[in-house]
Amino acid sequence: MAIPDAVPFINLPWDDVLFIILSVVMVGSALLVVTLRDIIRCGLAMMVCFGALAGLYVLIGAPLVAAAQVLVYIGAISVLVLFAIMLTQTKAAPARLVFQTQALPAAIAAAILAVLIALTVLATNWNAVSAPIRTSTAVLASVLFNQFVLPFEVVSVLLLAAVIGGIFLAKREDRPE
Amino acid sequence: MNVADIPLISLITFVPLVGAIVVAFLPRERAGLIRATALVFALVSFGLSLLLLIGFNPTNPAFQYQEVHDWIPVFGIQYKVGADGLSTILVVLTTTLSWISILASFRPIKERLKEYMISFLILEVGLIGVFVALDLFLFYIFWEVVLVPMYLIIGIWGGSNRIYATIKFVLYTLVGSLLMLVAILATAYTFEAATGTWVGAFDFITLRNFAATTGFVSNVQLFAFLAFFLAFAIKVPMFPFHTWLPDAHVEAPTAGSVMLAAILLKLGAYGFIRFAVPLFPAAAETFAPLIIVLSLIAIVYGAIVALVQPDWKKLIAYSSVTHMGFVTLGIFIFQEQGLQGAILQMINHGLITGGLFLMIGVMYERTHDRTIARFGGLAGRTPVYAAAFGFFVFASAGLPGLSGFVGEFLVLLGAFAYNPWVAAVAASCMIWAAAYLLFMFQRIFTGELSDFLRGLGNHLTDISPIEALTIVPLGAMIVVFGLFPGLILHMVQGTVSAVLTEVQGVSPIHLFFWQ
Amino acid sequence: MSWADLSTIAPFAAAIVVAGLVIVTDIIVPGRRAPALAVALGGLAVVAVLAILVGRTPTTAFDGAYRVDDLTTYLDVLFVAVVAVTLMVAPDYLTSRDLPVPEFAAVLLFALSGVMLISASGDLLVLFLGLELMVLPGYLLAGFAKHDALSTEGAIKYFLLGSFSSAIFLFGLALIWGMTGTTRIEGVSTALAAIVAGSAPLTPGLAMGLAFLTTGVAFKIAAVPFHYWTPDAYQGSPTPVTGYLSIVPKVGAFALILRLFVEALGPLSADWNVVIIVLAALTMTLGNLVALSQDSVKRMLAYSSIAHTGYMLIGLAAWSSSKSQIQGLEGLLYYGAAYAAMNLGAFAVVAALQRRTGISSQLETFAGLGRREPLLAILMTLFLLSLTGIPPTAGFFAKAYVILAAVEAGGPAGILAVIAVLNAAAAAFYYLRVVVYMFMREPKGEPAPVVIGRLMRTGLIVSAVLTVVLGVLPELLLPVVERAAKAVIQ
Amino acid sequence: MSHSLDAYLILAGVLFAIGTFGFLARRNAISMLMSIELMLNAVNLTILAFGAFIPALKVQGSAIALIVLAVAAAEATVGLSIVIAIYRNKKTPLVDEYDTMRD
Amino acid sequence: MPYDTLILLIAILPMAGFVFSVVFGRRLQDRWGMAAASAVPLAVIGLSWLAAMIVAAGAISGAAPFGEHGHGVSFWEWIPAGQFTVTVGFFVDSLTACLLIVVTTIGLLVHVYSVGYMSHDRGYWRFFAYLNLFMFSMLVLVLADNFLVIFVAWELVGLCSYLLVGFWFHRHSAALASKKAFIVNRVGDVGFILGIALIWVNLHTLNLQAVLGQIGSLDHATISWIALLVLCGAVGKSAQFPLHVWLPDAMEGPTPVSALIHAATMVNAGVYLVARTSPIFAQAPEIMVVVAAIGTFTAILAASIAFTQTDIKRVLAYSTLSQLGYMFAALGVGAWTAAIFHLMAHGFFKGLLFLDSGSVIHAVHDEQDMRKMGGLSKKIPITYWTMLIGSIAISGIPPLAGFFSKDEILGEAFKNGFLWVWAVGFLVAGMTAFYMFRLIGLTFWGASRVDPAVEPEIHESGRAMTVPLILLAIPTVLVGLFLGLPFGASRLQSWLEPVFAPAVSAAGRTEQPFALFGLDGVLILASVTIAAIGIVLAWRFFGVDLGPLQAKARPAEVNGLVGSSGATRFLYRASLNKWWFDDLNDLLFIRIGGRVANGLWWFDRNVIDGTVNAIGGAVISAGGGLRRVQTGRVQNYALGIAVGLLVMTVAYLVIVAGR
Repeated sequence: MAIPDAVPFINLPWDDVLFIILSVVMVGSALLVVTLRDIIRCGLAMMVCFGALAGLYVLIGAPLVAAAQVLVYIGAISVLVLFAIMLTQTKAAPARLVFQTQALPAAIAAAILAVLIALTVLATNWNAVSAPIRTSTAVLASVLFNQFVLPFEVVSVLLLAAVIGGIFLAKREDRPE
Repeated sequence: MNVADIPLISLITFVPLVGAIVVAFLPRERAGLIRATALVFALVSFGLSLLLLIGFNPTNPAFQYQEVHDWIPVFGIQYKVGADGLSTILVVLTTTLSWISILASFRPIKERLKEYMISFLILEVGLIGVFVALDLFLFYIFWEVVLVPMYLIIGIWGGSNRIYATIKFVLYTLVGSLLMLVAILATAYTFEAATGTWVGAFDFITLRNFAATTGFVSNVQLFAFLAFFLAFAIKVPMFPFHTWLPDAHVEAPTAGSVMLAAILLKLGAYGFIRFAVPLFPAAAETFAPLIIVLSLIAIVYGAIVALVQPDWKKLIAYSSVTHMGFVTLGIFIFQEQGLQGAILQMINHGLITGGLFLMIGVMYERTHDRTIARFGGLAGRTPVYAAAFGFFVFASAGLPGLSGFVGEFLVLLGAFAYNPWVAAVAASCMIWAAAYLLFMFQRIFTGELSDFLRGLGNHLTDISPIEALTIVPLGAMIVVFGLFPGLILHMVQGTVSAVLTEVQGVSPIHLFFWQ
Repeated sequence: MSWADLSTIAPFAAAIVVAGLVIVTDIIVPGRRAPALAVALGGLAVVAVLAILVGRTPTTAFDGAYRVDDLTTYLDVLFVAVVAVTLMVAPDYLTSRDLPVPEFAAVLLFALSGVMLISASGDLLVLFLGLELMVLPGYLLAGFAKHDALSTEGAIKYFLLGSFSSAIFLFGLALIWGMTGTTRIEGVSTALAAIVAGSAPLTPGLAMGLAFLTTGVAFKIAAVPFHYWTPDAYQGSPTPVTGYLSIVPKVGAFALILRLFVEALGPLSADWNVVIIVLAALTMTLGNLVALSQDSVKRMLAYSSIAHTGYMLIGLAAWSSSKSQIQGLEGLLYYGAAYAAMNLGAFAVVAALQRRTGISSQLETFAGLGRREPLLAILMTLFLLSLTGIPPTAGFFAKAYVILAAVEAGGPAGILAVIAVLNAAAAAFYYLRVVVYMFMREPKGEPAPVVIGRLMRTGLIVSAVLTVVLGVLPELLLPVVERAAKAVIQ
Repeated sequence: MSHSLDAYLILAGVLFAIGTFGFLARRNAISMLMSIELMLNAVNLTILAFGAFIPALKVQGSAIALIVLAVAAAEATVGLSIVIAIYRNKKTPLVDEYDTMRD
Repeated sequence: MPYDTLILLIAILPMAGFVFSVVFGRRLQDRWGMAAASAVPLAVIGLSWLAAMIVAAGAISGAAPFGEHGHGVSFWEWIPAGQFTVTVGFFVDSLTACLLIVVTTIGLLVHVYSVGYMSHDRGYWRFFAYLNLFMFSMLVLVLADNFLVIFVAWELVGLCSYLLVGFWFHRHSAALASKKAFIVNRVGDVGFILGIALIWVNLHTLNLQAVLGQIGSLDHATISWIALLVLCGAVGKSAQFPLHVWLPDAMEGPTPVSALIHAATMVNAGVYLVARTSPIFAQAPEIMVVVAAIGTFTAILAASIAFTQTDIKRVLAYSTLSQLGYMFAALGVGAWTAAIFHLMAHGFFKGLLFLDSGSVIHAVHDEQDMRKMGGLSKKIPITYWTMLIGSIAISGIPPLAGFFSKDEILGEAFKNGFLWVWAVGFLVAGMTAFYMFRLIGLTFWGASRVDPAVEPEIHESGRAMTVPLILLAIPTVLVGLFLGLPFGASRLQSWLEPVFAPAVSAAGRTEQPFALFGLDGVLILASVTIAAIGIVLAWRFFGVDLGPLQAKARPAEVNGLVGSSGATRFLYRASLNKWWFDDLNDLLFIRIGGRVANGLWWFDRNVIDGTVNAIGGAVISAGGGLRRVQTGRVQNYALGIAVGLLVMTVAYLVIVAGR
């Protein structure tokens, strides 16, 4: 059967609804990330947040990036983070204060920042088109390997360096403390 | 090879540097060798400077023995040195006092002799360089080079409170000189902007001609002059900027004080005559009244404060303020006799105050104390020393027949032509000088021998031959220049008229808050 | 990707290869530092040669993403030199704290490749990557003494704040892309030129982009008020690393500024110039003031490096006329070299003193050095005088150069010049304080004797010679600097 | 709404702000790290939004986003290794207790 | 030998002696004894005296090359400062000649006298060296033909005075006195030097003759200023009120010094200067009045103090002041010749008196208090008789020197209409006679009050000392008759006429003929009478023992007179305390001056230097404050950065909006 091109009752186009849902989820989970007491929950919330973000990417017409997002973040980084959490877990940690003493000023600053950004965005004419342009994977690939080949290579170097250094720092060689 | 081709001035300037390097490679424990080497190089430089003096042609007002080498062509910065009468005289003064000071350091300096001699020789390089540099950039470099060795000399071999004194000295001088650097650059740039070329932008002679013909725009003049003024006024030191001097003098080792009083203070006056006035005549005219007032204050104020100094060296330090007040006064009345008097006064103050500090050092060697109150009746115990000291005291008090008088009188004469009341105030220093100097002499030398001195017993010996050797040349020069000031006046005639032609008849810049 | 491209990026590639080789040598002959060092230093020589060869003719590769011009060459050679000296100074220090030299060298080389990328990038994304490639190893180096609490503390502070600023910077980049619709530097500048030329007012988005970018770079060059990380990171890091950190990432960030602000955002210079002037004034003043009251020489030098950032910024502040612009950039670049020589030297001396573990960098450590180690003391004095700006040293001429530019620019920049010299005078106090300790104070107790290895000695001598030569014969460097500056401003 | 760039940009802005807040407010090193990830993702969203709505940028957006993704990964690696290293020394993940060096 | 050489020799010889003594004196004295040390100094003074006499004779007789208006020799260009040049040169005319006679003669005699007087002092050689130096300076002063050279000598004699007064430097009082003398002189010199400057600025020359020749070309105000300023110098050197305070203290020096410098020669320099520049003063009548006023006031002031002093040398010192006052009065009323006449006469008899006092002091073993003397006339006859002659001379009893010179001054004053000058001078004449005979009485007559321990050892001084006394007594008696016999133009007048002609004509004076049986006679009678009264009063109070004349001292009457009324008591105290001038100076310059100086020093340390240090301190403490921003907490840093970011954004928004 044919899906109506607008959601019944509220009469909004589907992707708008999706957008709303996804953004609400994202923002919500993001807020959880920065507020939850138990840091493990924070990690999980972050996964949710990134998931929603991936959804938005799809919505915006960048499925490949969305896929990468899921792989890299939800797959790699979050797991990494969770491991780190395990490694650095102190018994007392959750009991301790979540927030810095300067939480309030921080909040104010963040709020002002958000408002500033919002206002500028609205005040600026980005001469944008009205509909998102879909990028086909093939085109992206060609761009990536022609116009962006150098960055692409460099990133690999970057990762290499990060890994080498990371290993050196993280590896525990038993020396008399 | 032709005599004229010998880079005489460079030799004079850098022979001490060679000496410093040589000394640096001498074994630390061979003290005698180190002393001898340092002295020899100082003497060589001295001898060369005498050649300069002989070879100098007073009738030719231009800079002689010029040497020019491109250094930083991009900005037209050159290694350019040369000497006119003023430079020559001051160079000779420097070389003379350098070897005298080194000789005078033989006995007092036992600690870190090597570093001491190195610093001293480098100091000499800087001082000579300042007097012969004809490129503003080069001038500035030598100017700053002077700072470091002096900093070390006071800071390492100085008295109990030496670190405070030396840091004060350096910071104070730096504030002025760095602003001067900005001024120098601004001047050069203004020239470049006007002529469209960097060539000669730092060359003093070119700039002077530029100033004489086109002239710098007034606000550049005002800024640059003020910056130069601050730098030089601190060095001289003029009235409100003088407080570093007593500290530095009191803490410095004898030879340090000698160089400080005899040469370093002259850098400021030299700067005024050579650079500040000719380059920015209008600004100079503008601020002349202010500077004259400051000089007068310095003359009277310094003398009065000197009256009540409890410390031997401090007293002489304040007397320097007075005497240098005469110099600045003589310069800024822009009048022939005044300027000649100022220059003469520079030389004389160098010889006389240098001598006084040497003498004080001689006694300090024996007593290790400079508190006037603890002295008394010295004349009975060390008659020769007393006589010699008295000689310098009266020279300093401007006794006619000795060199001090002519300079002061010429300045007075110029001042009188400028404004009788100025002269009157300045002349009052004849009384002041007599007062504080004789008061000091009376407290230290007359009366019964003080208990403190009696306590020293046989340590309190009269002046020794080697010490006398350091004093006699100065005394001789004081007498000679007193009877034949023409020796100097003829030398500097060219400089004087050159400077005055720059500045006379220039109308001051009109400031809304001034005049 | 063509062979031409490859030959163009040869120096950059070489740096990475050398890094790899170092690791390989370490795997082949484990636990010995000499081979790895030999490879590293030799490799650096190769890199330098390549850089010079490639740099003879300005070329671009990867259709403009990578661009080699005189600026690139100048900076590359400078960076290679600094890294080389660091490699000479570090080993004694590291081995005495049994930290592995090969890893150190490798990470350092990666960082080098990053900064080389910055100096050669013609594309904003490459620029960003170069930045990251420069700083990430930096974080690692800061925490290289991983068993030392201070080192790791400095590292994490550096890292957290660093990535925070990177995020900000990236956001700024994004906004600029949004505005101009391209990542290529020329593209950006032409687009902006069009916008500026157009009657329409600049959009707020652009302003915000500028703000974020400025904040980002201000952080990287440690300009006040974004400098907080500097003292802690510098103090915590192993001393040789501090020497490196105080120079390469800073000068690298300045290279970034040249590429990004001067080239890409050139059309907006009128806007960012004002901010730069304010930053410069704040930076040098605060840096000097706080340095006055430091007792740890390392930390003091950290603050002094902040102050020097301020002096270098003067070069960018002198923007009123095209002539003063060139002058300013030349000054900035010259300052970079001079600063590298003298600062590296100063830290090298500290490192030499701290060769044995457990020796603090407190002033007390320097007491009586003049007697114990005349050579070290004299060298230190030389470096400190140069940092103060006393002629005839590199520091003096560099300062004079930027001040000249400021004077030429006149106006607020002129005032900046005066502020600068007053600062310099104040700075003399804390630099000379060290001299006071070295020559005019006697040590408490019996200080440990100092041993200087051959490499270390070479490093010291090299920086000393450079410090003097750059002061006495600036003519050697001036043409190079001029060409480099001209490369940025046509 | 989903067809307007502004919406996405504002969303990104909000996310960025949240990240900032987390960075400023949290004490735990790892939470701060996560906050930074949030900020980076906000930037990514911005980039993609531009890519989607500004023709000139069209494909570039995705490409850049991918690369930024990788960079973020690298940063995370380094960050976590440093965190672990300092945890060994200080035995606490709370950053505000790393204040040995001050003034 | 040509005159030029002689003129040069007059001054150079003493200098040579000085240099010689400085170099060899000490060794000679240690090796060969006193005589050897003094031989050369004496010889050179003798020669220079000879030369001086020849030159003076030539100059007075107007022989070539001197002629009427004198002859100048110039040596070398001292200061060549552009337009300003000073050539050192000498100039000799009859005025110079007169001074030469006085200076060299008395100088020579004092030298001889010193051989005896100083024979027990270790500083013997030093003393002669100083004396030679003084002779040189003094001779240059009178010979110089250029104001600046005069000033040089002016200062040099000041130096010598300093050295000689402070000769016994281990005495605190001597050191203070010498310092005081020099500084007070400097006060006058400041005026002098400014005067010189003023002269040059207007005339562009400092040559004496040239200046005196061109002075008329200046406007009246300038001339007056010049005169006034030159007068300052004169007042300082000649110890006139208000700068008279140094002279009495200067008596701390050895007595020959007091005789030579502080009676016969140096203190006359002021008189000489004013006389020398008479053309200037002649054209500034107001200043002339000032001169006269200063002179008269000093004369009576000093005389009044001399009444009660008990130190024999101080009495003489104050009488010197008062006699110098006479001379200034003479200069003031335009009686220049008279001034010089009195200068010469006074030079001789005051020199004599001082040397006598020295002899007395020697006799009673360095006791200077007259209350511890008395009845010495028999024990030291030569001293006694010569001193008596001196006293008669100074009291103005005919026919001795003082009579003629003083009367000429008074007469001129009267005739030139300065009645007040005459009146005071007249009074002072009486006072002089009184205190001089008080001195004689206390010292030589009556019962001996000498310390019994010393009593038996009192004996006449050696020949070295007595011969000069006798030699000085002769001119004291004759010089008046020889020079000043008033019938017709006196000899001195004829000598000095050409010198003072310009001044006389400028002042518009006409010489009235001398009328013995007219005004002059009356005046002479009057002054002789008052002198006689003074002497008689002195006899009444302090006794007399002069052949037939005999009387006892009556101390009771003295006390009675003093105590008779409040006025007299006040006057007595005032005289005793020298009218409190020293106390006033002490208050002004030592107490208040010291306060001011210390205050300024405090200002220097705490305000000026305080500011400097305060700036430094402020900078450093600012750094100390700012470093607290560095809390060590990442989040604080981050917040700082965030805020910075916000500010930056707003700033950019503003900037961009501004475009």
